[in-house]
Amino acid sequence: MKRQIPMLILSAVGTLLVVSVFIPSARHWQEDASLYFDIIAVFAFFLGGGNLIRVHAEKVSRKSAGWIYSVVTLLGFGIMLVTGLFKIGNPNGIAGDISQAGSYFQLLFQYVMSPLNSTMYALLAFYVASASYRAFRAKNTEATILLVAAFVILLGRTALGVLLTNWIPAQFSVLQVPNLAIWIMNAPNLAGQRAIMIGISLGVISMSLRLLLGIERSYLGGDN
Amino acid sequence: MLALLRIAKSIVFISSLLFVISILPTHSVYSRDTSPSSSDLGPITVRAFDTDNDAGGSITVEWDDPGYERLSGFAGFLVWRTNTLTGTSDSVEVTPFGTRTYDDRSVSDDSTYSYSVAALVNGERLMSTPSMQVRSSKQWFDGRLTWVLILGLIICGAVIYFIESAKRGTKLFLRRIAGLEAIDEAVGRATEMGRPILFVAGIQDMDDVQTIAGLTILGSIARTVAEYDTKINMPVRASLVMTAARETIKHAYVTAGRPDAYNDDMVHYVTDEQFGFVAAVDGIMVRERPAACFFLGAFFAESLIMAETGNSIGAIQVAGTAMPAQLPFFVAACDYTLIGEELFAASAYLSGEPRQLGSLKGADVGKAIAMIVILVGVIATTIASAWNSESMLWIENLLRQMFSTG
Amino acid sequence: MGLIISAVVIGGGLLWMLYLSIKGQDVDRRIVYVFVGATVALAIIFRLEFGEVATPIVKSVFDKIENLPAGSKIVLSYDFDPAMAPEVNPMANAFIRHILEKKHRLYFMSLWATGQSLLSVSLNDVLKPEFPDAKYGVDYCNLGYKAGNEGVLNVVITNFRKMFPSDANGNSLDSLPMFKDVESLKDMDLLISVGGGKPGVKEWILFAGDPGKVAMAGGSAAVSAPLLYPYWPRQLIGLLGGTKGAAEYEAELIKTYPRFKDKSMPALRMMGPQTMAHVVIIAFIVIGNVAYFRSRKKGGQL
Amino acid sequence: MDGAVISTWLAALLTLGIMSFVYKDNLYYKICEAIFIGISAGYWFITYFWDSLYRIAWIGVVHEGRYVLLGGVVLGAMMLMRLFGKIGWIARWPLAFIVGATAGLKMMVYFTTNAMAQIHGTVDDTMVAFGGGDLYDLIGRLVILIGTVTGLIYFYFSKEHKGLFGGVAKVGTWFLMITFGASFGYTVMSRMSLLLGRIEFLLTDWLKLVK
Repeated sequence: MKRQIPMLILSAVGTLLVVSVFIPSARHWQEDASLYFDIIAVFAFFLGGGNLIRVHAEKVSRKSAGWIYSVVTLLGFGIMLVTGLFKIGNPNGIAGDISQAGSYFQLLFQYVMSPLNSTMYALLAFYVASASYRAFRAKNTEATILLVAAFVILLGRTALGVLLTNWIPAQFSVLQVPNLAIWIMNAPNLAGQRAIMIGISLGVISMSLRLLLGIERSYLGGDN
Repeated sequence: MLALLRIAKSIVFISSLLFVISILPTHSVYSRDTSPSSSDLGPITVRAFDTDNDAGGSITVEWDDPGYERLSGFAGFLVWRTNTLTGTSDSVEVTPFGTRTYDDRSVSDDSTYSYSVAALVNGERLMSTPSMQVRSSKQWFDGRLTWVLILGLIICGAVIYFIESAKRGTKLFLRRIAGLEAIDEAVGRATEMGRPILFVAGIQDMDDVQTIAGLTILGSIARTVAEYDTKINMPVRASLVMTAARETIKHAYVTAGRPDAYNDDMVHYVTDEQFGFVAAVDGIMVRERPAACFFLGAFFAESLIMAETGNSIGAIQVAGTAMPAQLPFFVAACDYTLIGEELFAASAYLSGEPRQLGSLKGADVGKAIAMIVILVGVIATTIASAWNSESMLWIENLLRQMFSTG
Repeated sequence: MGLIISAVVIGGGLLWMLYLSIKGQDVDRRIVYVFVGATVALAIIFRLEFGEVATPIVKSVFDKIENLPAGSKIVLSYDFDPAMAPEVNPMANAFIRHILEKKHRLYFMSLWATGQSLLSVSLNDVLKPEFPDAKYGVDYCNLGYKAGNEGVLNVVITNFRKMFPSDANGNSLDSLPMFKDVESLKDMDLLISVGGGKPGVKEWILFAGDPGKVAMAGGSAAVSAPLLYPYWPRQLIGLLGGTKGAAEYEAELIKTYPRFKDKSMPALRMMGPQTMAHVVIIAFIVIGNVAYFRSRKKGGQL
Repeated sequence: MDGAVISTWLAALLTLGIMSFVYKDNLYYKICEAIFIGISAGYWFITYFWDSLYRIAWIGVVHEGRYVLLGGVVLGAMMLMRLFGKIGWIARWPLAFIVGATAGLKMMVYFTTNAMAQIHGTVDDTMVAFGGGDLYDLIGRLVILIGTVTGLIYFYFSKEHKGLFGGVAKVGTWFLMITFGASFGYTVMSRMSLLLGRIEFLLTDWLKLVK
């Protein structure tokens, strides 16, 4: 019972939504399903947020290693909840938009979360550099092809590429690095992308069918 | 880019040619300079019909312009609607210049209507004769999707056929995938070293099918983990994924006969913020030093941040995603990468269950169809253009129609 | 002067790394990191700028906005977060300037919760000071953010009011003159999505541009631009890819409307340091391969 | 000190804290990480709360009478049953709903927009492969054709990659490698621009070294 009913729900919902694609008057089911998802996700957040609080509160109460950081996390979480729920400092009061300029919630977003966010993202520049240094080595045919393609594109995106190859006469302008880079993007790269995308969609179809037919159901748990 | 540009140019050229041809006669008869009076012009003919392939509540009105638009005092066409049941009439829209069609979406399926179109010239309404009575209705099937349905049924049919035949015991051959064989090795190494395993099922929620694919692979990995008694750490970005992952791991532990070893804290929610999540995962990696990292699901920019951090601590890394933009980073920084479709196939491979494997064979039929269509299409269009072959042109057009998605 | 200092520091460092590599030592990843940081910092301190010329894929977006009749309806969606902002925000600002300069009607919205905050920054820093005559509700309006990702598009492609009963400031859509003749996205003349993740340009094509048959243009982080190439030029009239695309658009804008010359054009300014960083990465790849072939010759294992 | 100065210092300190991680994990980074997790988790909860729970569910049901949304609320409430050990299994129902909806919806979207549109695109691009256009066009079209087909062969699972088939699949992997290399190279510039933004902030807004 604990597995049959969810299976039934899953198959029925999935099948109905597949069918709804073909029936004009049923298309709004898709919108409704999206809205349902949003609503369920908020409720689920009570579990996630609860988990966050519990994990960190336990660390604090046990004074386990790094408990002080857990205090910081809990404080940050609490401050956001209070300023956001009661819209503290919001010029338009409780009816105002949460991202209203000047509200504490928005200030915290702008001056604390934003810089953290951008910096974490910016670390990528370092990692791209170390990955280029370490991984792009002509070890075998595949790696060499990868390396050459990356190299041409990199050159093509800078003035260096232009400087290096603009001596090539106009009738062979295709071989100038910037043009070669564009060609790689639009011919072999496009072909590879297409193969990947077609493959993915067939993978999704067979995966979805396994789900709808109930062959694959490990994520629904067991009978206990 | 040049090739695409040329195709675009030729499309623009052909369509502008067609456009010129289509407006030629009116141009030669009525030009603005000669300014004929409205009485010289013939009547506007109006056609109204139920809008096709919709959910009802909409009627399309089309009319032709015998030349009013070229009159100097022309201000627009007025669409006039009469509800033939109640007898009430009202204007629905004044259409902008150059428009010959209007989609009236304010009708009821329970009434019948008749439409007239008036040319507004110098403040006068030059009314057409009304159209035939029409009633809007909903269609039960969107005719534009006929080919989608047929092709979909063929591919789904193939998947189901192979699932069924596998169930009956037909032996299926599947080639090996290197990344999958590495999974056991990675788990084994973590066990030997007494270090944990890190599993990240992407950063999307359960409404992404890649997340679900990641969880199905988690199911297999967790079973090995339970048997070896290795530690697993799974931070998640979305609460729903947390719930689903717990069910998955718990089920694996029960199947492995060690339900008591399971603990909810193996899966923990971090934050919904993409880079906040990454900051935490990076922290976990350098502090707990997992021996193996699995990145299986939908990834965005964080792919390389995580994979390079994992690489710096010397972990065996297996990644898999269907986000084409992130595949290069995983390929560069991880030991094994499941590319696109392989992510979805992985759980079927790992389960080894015949029915699951059958579904992969079904997807191969889809690939075969794709390849055949591409090759036939190219050959047909080439022959059609080179030798003017009617039959090849027919094939080309059929294929175009089949794969145009609206 | 700055050029010489940068050349000595960067060139010297690279030569040193090359020397280490030839001697067969592997360079620690931290040295690589310090190097990248130093290069970028030097390039910023001694500003370098390069001229940009619009490539066809960018030019077609510019021409589309340029040639639409005044008063055309254009949606500009902020589908990005602060992390992506340095790359794509310049595009959004360039679009705002161009669209309002051409007297089109501009409808702002966002599919990203974090996009709406950045949207209000744009409104306050670019739109209001530079176009004081633009009237809210007539020339532009802000619909704000709606949760639901591409589901939002699924709805507004048939009906705006169902998803957005009011704009971001709580005005009902019917009270805004520019919504008088707008029922859904299909009534728009051009849709522009600026973003780099999901939902982004791709979702706009699949759920709005294609089904609604509305012209669609995009601005995207460079990382996702190649994925969008297959949609050009059929499903996408043009695309700004990364800072380079943004810089090309800014250059085109300044060329056509010199009055923007003194405005901040961050993408153009950013291209110099980027080019430097690029060259350094290229050098890393070369050095890495030298190290690899050296070690192989010695019969070493990798 | 006014607000602008405080906020700039705050942002600069947080920026440096995160950057310190590339050197090694340290106390400063750990503090920034803890702040980041707490603040951002709160941020998203509040955003979901107002945008989904309040604006969609509450306004939708109570003020607009869209009772169909009650279904979502009921499913959401079932999710919370997880908190009560005994009837926790009810939480599988909303989970099943979501997985079913995802499978159904995504299957069709991927089928029409990825598979069908890409096949259509390939046929379109390679159309008249042997006629019209110059050599450059011809080569481009042929490469797209060969690359797409051999790439698909690589993904073909039910045949061993041996002999001629293996050779063709090998060509397919080469195309995939070009794709990966090209995407990687193409991306480098945008990654750099992100770092640029942060360093510029530090040098200009904070240290005021550059105008």
